[in-house]
Amino acid sequence: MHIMEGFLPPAHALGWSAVSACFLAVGLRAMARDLRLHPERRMLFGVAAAFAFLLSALKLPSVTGSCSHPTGVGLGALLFGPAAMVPVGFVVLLFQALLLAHGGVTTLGANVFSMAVVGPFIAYGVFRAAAALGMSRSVAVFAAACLGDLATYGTTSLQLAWAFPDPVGGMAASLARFAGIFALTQVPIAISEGLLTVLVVNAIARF
Amino acid sequence: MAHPVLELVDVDHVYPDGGTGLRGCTLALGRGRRHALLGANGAGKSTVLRHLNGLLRPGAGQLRSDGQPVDGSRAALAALRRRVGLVFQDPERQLFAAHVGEDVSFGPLNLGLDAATVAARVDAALDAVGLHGYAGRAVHHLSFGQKKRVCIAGVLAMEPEVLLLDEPMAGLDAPMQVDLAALLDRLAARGVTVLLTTHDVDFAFGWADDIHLLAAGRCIASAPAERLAARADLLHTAGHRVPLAIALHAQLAARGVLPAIPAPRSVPALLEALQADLATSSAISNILESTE
Amino acid sequence: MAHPVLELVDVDHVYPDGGTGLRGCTLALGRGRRHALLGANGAGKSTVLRHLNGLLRPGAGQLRSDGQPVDGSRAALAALRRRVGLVFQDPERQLFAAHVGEDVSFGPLNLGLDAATVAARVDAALDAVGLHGYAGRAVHHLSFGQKKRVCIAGVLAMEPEVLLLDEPMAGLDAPMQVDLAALLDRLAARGVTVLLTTHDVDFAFGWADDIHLLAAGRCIASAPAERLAARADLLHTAGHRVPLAIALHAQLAARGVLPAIPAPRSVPALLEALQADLATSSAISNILESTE
Amino acid sequence: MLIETTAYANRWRGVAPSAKALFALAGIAAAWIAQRPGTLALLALLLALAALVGARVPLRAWLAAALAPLGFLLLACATMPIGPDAHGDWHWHAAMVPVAAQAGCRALAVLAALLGFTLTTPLPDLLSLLRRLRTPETLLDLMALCYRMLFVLRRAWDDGVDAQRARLGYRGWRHGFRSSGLLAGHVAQQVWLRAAALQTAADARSYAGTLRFLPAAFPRARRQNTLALLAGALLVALALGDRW
Repeated sequence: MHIMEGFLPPAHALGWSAVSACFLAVGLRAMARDLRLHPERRMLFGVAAAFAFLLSALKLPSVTGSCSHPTGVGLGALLFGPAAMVPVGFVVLLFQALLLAHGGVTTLGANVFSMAVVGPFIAYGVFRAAAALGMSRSVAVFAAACLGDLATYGTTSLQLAWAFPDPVGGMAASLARFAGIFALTQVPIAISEGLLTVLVVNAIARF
Repeated sequence: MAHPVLELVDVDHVYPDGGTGLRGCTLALGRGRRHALLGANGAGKSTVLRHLNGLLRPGAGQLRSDGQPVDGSRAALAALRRRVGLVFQDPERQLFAAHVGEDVSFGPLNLGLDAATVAARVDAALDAVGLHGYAGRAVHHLSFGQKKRVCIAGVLAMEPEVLLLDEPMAGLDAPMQVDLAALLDRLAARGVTVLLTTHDVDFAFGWADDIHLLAAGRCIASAPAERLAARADLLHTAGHRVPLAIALHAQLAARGVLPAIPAPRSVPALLEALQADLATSSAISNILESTE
Repeated sequence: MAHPVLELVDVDHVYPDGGTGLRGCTLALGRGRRHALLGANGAGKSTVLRHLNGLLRPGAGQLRSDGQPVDGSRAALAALRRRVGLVFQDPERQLFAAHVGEDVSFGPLNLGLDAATVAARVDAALDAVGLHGYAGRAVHHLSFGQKKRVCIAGVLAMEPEVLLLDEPMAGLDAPMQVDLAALLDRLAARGVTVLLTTHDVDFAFGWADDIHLLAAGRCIASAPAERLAARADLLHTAGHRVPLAIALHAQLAARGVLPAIPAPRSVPALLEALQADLATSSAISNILESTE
Repeated sequence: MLIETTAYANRWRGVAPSAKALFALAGIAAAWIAQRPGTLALLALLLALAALVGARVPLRAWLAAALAPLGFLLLACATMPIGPDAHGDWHWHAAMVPVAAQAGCRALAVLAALLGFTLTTPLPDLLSLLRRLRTPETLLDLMALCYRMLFVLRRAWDDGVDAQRARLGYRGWRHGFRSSGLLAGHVAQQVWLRAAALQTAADARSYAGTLRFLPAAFPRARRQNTLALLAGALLVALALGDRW
């Protein structure tokens, strides 16, 4: 879930940008190391980024019958690993801001943190844990994509709550508010994203 | 008179990006006939196919099926697509299942048929395109020509009354083109209406019963092939020349080398006529010699 | 005798998945000539092109450039690719820059040229393919035919001595095919060796100086077009028939309708010969009438 | 992709991207400096007018591009004054209204600055600007490839959806879901094939490991940058007026 352009106060926008810049730098170093060993992956990451953007821009039928924008971060993290997903996710989010006006440049840092850092790492961690527990691939993939999505949305709610604390109840009240409202849209999206990721991973596994 | 099986009446279509697809296009498909849609790149050939299958809706004008207007309701479009199959040009863009059988079963399953019927239809469709026993093969191991045939099987398995094919001959080598033309002839013989697009004017006139000429989004002519063959003016407007067979035949008939009637439909047919003629005359001279 | 500019000598190639690409393929490209590589789908046409450009390495046998073996070292391959340009069939799989000018500049920049030279070459290459003023356009806004020309410009900007094109005519309509053939003729006239693959035997014999026939990974014949034109046996092995122009001309020459020499290269050329002949004879009869 | 189409067809298409970026950045800075909702709304209006009048961006395109973020804005701003108290009961908090108004107007102004840039500047122009600003090469290559390939993959996706619709693949959400999954799997597999094809095509053109392109030239960039800075300074001055 994207925080729109200009919605965060300047201090928060700059702060999240600094945090995400650090993760991006680490991700780029990891990617550059990887590219030295496998130069042919440069093209692969580029095409994969385009695919992730495409998935995020698609209107897919969701469980509630309405249309949703899946984030595709869970899928990307499972296919390419969470570290590579930071630069890829950064590019996807930048393109969404510039080409679709989803998110924004000043909120790019905050969105990168929730969608290209937290989401992929949670999804990857959940997948590894579920696999270690001996769950079937479909269950593990569903849990990973679904929880990765929910973690992203939880992070976004936290970011908003921190930026706009409730004058009475403080951050906790504000968090309950944002999380409560966005749960209406985000929970069905997380479920449909989980289902779709299972379908995609199963389809890829068959080739 | 029986209604055409499908008909575009005065259809306009403008793409969302502002490009004009069709302008007052009127075109009727007679049932059970072999139709070829000719035109330069960008003339609107694919746009016509997408209208006939209901993938695009006319901005103005009407699509009629057996004389009845087709409205844009989900049910009407589903009914239309059940009867009108469309095979796209690039197999890579329309085969999405991992295995041949799985891909061919996609359409029949969407029709809501039961598993046994679907299996029977998949087998029959694969047989028809000459891919018997390929159901379990992985799609990405097939050659281009085989993929193309899987695409056709995927549509045949829905048992359409009308089969639309976008540039079916593109990328096929000569023997494969001959095979495919034969398959389409068999379907037409069974009563399926076949429409294909091509920019090969020689092939179109050699194969089709009816020719439809498209230029800049307008259908400038629709007529039986033999009536259009010599209309250099119309063919030029559509970006084509007169079929070579017709031009050659005119020259040879003027010289008395070949009879003026019948006009051969294709250069190979003309060549055969010449060879048969030579064989006959040498046979006659042989007879004459032997009787002398 | 001068060495062929490029030569495959007894080359075998097996793909990693076990498919045989080439088996003892021997084929030589004479400098500055127009070559056509004919064969059925899967005969190994693309595999030959990829060997000539060094993208694939022979499993056995040799690639020779001006008579010298090309080894697999980075330097040798870089030098080879500098001289031998390859245009693939599908533009979507080879254009990776966003704007036309950027994409065309990719090759020259890789050659280490300075910005001014690159800019000049980009302009010249876009002029050559008829896309003057398109440098700032987005690639994804172009039509298929335009994308194809951008691909060719991207290779021309590297000023190769040898230009290889994989199925360049596929997907182009008739006027575009004529334009492209004219462009290739201009390049050949400037001394560039041009090799294209096709499965259109009529086009190949109408355009090329030399024909190379490929069947199941072997080069079964390499000769000037006029020497191969009537070799039905070899053409059949490669999955082709005798070019229609040759077969027709043989029939017409046998009847005395056309002189036995020169044989026209294509059916349109044959048609022109017939029309010219008719015009001459009617002109002569006009003169005779007027002098009577 | 409406923003992308507009970016190629407007009066500022030939203006140096650096000038447009400077003006947009000045707009963002001004929006961050300004305090009162009224001033912020004025900034938003000025920035929107610059795109609509200066660059002749069609109003329809501007509004369509702004639609999605405006939806978010409405939801988020409406959310702020409503919330639970310490006992978990939901109430209307009047105290949050000014906060919501300021955040909303500020977001509008920054959005207008961003749209002014994206609706007039094709993304590749921005990439060549970023290249001159020494952005890491890996990131630039990723962006360049992503931009080109997203149109290719989108085309493949749209064609695939058409092929599935032609075979009745989207009747009801169950069918639709299955079809989307199949297609996504197929396009995902294409990612590897297309990457390999691009690698081969690049190798054939003497690719040496870095994707280098000749950037477009903007001969009047200096003059345009100066003008953009002047206009931007006016916006910032307007915003500073708010603080005194």
